[in-house]
Amino acid sequence: GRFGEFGGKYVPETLMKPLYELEEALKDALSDSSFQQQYHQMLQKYSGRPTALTFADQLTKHVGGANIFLKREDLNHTGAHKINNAIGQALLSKRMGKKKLIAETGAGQHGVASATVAAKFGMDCKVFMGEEDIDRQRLNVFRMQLLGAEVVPVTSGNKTLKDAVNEAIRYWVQHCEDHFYLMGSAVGPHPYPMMVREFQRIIGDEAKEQFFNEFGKLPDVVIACVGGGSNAIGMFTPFLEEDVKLIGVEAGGKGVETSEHAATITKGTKGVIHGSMTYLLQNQYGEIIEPYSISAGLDYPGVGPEHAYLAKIGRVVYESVTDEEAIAALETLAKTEGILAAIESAHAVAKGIEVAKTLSNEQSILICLSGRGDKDVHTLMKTKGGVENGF
Amino acid sequence: GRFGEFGGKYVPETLMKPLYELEEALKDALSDSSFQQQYHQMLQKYSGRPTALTFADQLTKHVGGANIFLKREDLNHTGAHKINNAIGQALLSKRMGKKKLIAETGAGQHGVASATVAAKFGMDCKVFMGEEDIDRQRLNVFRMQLLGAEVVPVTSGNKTLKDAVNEAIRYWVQHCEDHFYLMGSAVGPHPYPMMVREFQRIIGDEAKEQFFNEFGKLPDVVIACVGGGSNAIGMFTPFLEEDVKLIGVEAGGKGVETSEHAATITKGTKGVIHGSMTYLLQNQYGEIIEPYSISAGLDYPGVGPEHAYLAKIGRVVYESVTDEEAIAALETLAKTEGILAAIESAHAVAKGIEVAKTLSNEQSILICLSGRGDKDVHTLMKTKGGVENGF
Amino acid sequence: MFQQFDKLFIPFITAGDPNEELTIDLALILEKCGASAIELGVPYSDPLADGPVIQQASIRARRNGMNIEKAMELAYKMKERGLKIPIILFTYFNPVLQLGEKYFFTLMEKNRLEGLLIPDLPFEESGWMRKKCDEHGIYFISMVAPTSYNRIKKIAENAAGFLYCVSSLGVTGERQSFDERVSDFISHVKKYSEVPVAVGFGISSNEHVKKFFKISDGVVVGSAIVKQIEKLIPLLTNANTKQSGLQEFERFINGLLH
Amino acid sequence: MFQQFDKLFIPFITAGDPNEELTIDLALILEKCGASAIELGVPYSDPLADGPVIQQASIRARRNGMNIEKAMELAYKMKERGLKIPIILFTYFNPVLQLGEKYFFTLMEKNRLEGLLIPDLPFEESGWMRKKCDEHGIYFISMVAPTSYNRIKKIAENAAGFLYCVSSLGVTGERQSFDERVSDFISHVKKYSEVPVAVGFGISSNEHVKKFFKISDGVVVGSAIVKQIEKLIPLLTNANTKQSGLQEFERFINGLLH
Repeated sequence: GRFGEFGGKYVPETLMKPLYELEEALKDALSDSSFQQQYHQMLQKYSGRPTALTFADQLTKHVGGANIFLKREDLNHTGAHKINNAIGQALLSKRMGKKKLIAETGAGQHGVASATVAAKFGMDCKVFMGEEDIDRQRLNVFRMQLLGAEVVPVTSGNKTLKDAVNEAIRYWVQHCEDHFYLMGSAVGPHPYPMMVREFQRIIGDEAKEQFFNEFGKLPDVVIACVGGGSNAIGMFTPFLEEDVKLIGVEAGGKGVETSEHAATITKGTKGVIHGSMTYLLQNQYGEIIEPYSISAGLDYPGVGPEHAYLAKIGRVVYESVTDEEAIAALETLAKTEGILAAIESAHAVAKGIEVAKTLSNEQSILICLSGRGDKDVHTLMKTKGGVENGF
Repeated sequence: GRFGEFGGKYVPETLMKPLYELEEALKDALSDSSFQQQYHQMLQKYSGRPTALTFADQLTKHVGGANIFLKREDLNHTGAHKINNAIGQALLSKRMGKKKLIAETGAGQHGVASATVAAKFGMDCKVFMGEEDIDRQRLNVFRMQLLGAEVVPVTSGNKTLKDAVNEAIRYWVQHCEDHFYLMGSAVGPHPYPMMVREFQRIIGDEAKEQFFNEFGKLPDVVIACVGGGSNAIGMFTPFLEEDVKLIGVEAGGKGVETSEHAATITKGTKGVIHGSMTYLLQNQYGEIIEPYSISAGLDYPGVGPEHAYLAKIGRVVYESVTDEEAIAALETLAKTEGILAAIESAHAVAKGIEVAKTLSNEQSILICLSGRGDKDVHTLMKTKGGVENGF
Repeated sequence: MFQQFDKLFIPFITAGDPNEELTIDLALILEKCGASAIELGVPYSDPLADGPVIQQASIRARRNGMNIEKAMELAYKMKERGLKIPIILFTYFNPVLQLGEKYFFTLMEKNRLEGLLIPDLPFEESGWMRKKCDEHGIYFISMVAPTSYNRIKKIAENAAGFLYCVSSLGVTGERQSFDERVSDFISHVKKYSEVPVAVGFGISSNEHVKKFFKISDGVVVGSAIVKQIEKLIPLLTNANTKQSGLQEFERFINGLLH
Repeated sequence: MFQQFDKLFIPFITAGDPNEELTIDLALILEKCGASAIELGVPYSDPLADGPVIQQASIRARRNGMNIEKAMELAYKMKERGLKIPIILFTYFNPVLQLGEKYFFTLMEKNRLEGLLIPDLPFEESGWMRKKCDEHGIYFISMVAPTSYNRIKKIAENAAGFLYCVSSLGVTGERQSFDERVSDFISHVKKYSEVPVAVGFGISSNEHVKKFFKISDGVVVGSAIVKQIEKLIPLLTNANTKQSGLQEFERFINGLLH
């Protein structure tokens, strides 16, 4: 349950058993071809995988430099990579005989994905969500309710994602015998980070194969955004052993030199959050600092422990992109490619544009477009001043 | 340019030449394998086709009766079948050397699809949209602007879709030499209804093949919603010659016995609208009556002329579903399948549920899920009283 | 019917704008000023060949309850009030269709209408209608546009009454100037036409009229006249000022022509 | 340290709730009432093993500027004020980690803390910490839960001070009643434990205390006491009523125990 010095199971004693059970069940499932088949069939026939690998020809032309390719996780059912993991975990939960799901959500994306699979598998679903986030994301709350999930308002702490996770864990401690905690990112105690990686590596597996089949080689650089880091770990995993440069992009918010960012690896220190040893944003007493990013999906004070490890050993380079740079990249991508990316994914695009300029047109960059930006149009409108301002 | 007594080119003399040119170019393109390859490659690598064929097992169980299958056009880039046609027409426009697109839009879906392909192909795009609709659909207006399109407010008539089409045609009449009119549905003068059918039949072609490959037979019933009717004609076309019952579902609004509906075939009479002979909602003097549906995409006073023909010869049965029935079906689908359908598509689902009950579990119904419902969440919230009402 | 004039002046007015009575008054003034025929527009819900000026007139007229049937009756009333020149009914196709062939031609004849112009019924779609018009002795006015090219011959050869030559791309409405190619286009059309060729769309000044009187057999003036009517509505619809409004209109038309 | 008592009563209070001074006053009363040790809680930003009552106390204490370092100094002040019973620092793992091993144990020793309880450091993660505690003569308190099953033996055999037996699933906080299986669970735990077994989580009434005094070696009472403190804040924080507040607290504790 460790990635070097990172990872582990820093949880109340009560949760040790469900975590061991989960580990066991996961191991068993992953090596069972009928489970694998079920999982892949759901991905294909329900979520629409494989997702496309799009050559961003217009963006490439606009930027000048390396050829830019996009792995189109935005084309998944519910609009992001989150569903890959939700399907995997829900299938596992069913296999373990647990018909009640618990999930946390920040902006609501993972909540919607969880509510979605709960509906499809005929399961109950409780989604813990900070009251602040409920206020900011009423549409997603309504979507979850429409899908039959119960959205539980979290009033503890800052009433945001971090507290929703705390509260979900608290609920799980009490109900671990018949509930399955469907965690949304590659964070939390072992085996969650590993499990989420295994259910997200389909992104990288597909992209690698698609790219190789078309060009007979691998891309030179692979880029993904990192909040908790599930899309990134899914994308990077199949490339770890290859001679490919990997870049994780954190949310630089208003700048990593300010106090308003979510650049956990870049600026954080080692510690324990949500049951896992990793990098996090904290003060000298180990109290967690609320992060900031315009992107709700990157706005997490910790990061998946495997990323902490990959950063430490230098296999993946983690850099940051500010709100402003991400929005500019989102606009460029929209105008050149007709693709409205999630603000999360736009962080990866921004870095991709930056890197492409430094490379030749014989080289290629693969960017994980983790989700679509429909959910962000409100935020963008506010940022840009809306229709009236002739935007 | 005729489907029996329907169709034709009822347009100002000025447009005859661009229509002939278009007809010519279309014929040429459709028989050119390099064009076909370009079109199919874009669908696959950009829009994510083939879209999934999902067995709605939970819905089937819930309803009892025939097996229900969903053709998942909601998984397309931009969230609906509209993009199939937009890609096709934009490629044709490029082939004709016209780098400026004109489009009309009601709720904004076709506008977004048009703006999207314009961005991807590096073309200019003007989207005509009624002022009323602009007010109701600010998010989509913003999306189009984000994609680089110009949204032209239409102040004539009732300031809705019908008037946007009028205004787009007026603009086209003046600029037909270097502009391409990218029509969003299987309506308008010849060759538009035929062209849109050819660019949408991918839906039916894929679904037919997917179903046959899996089950070695064809579905018993195929159902699609009908506004202008582009997703329906695309779905039906490959099944026309087969022994399959085809049902088109019109928007019954508050009931076809009231004056507030958009059930053009069910309640309309023969006449000319937007350059085509078809059924439409009109008064005794041939003045067009503004239709009503909760679904912005079905809220059109006419219908594609081929549907009028298929209704007349009895090959397709056209029925209607009310707002209330559609919303109920949307909720049922969300709760059983984890799929949030567009309200348009929910009309087809409602009819599918009704029909499934009358069939045995050896029979199958294929429903075209033309688009996703994210765009409708605001409308649903209003209808259901929102989060607060404990919905 | 039109060959007897030197140059044709065919004004367009919308039936019922600003009201029935005034439409007749205005038609009589147009005749007095030398109009060769009146193009009487049926207001429609979706006038997609028209620019904003005639769209607005349509809205005003429909608010007054005007429709195709009343518009046709209005032609009869004009004749009753003494109008001598031919009246051409200008209407979109759908209203005609809804009246039905038989009733429509009954109304045409009963109301003494001499011509019919349907802007959204191009040559290819109008075979049947041209034949019916022939049978009923009604001129079916055909249009040719700058984009008509190789269809010009066919259209021109089948023209009745006069051939309506669309000056330029676009919908009805005023234009500042015309493409230089318009002369070539008109002379090309005249080659094939056995009936007079009148130019319309955008003709809005004395200068325009003179230009087209030189190179064609006449002009159709729509939006410029309708816009003038719109401007005069306050005067025209007040009993005390109506006469001066009509005089003003007459001055405007004379200014346009001479 | 704990074997000398008949039955253990280990109360939990949050450092700095309602303020430092009162935390000491309350600790002294708890000792007077017969507490075997004080569990001194370090308020934390993310107390994920705690229910709402202790979460709220954490928030109050953090608002007063309390942190792990100050909490440890508070233990020293308690001893200075005459507290004799052992003090067990209750803290989440991350604050300990941030102080660093060396500095943390320096503070433990300097501030005369006898025990350490880290609710999110289960057996498998605590080897190193248990060893260090041993070296520094500090009792590392281990917990077992109803879900510990086959891990009970290992945990119990390695326990120091006392073994904290979690009464039931869930976070800290009062419970109305306990699952009947709790007795079996406790006797199972006692089989392996060489140190006293105290039961915690949800013990909130005299009835509960009596029940667990019968079947175990003692009780840990947290939320019930913290809730009482919360209730008494208005009295306690007013100089005029502070004494009656403390008396009220004493009555409450006595009522709980006898």
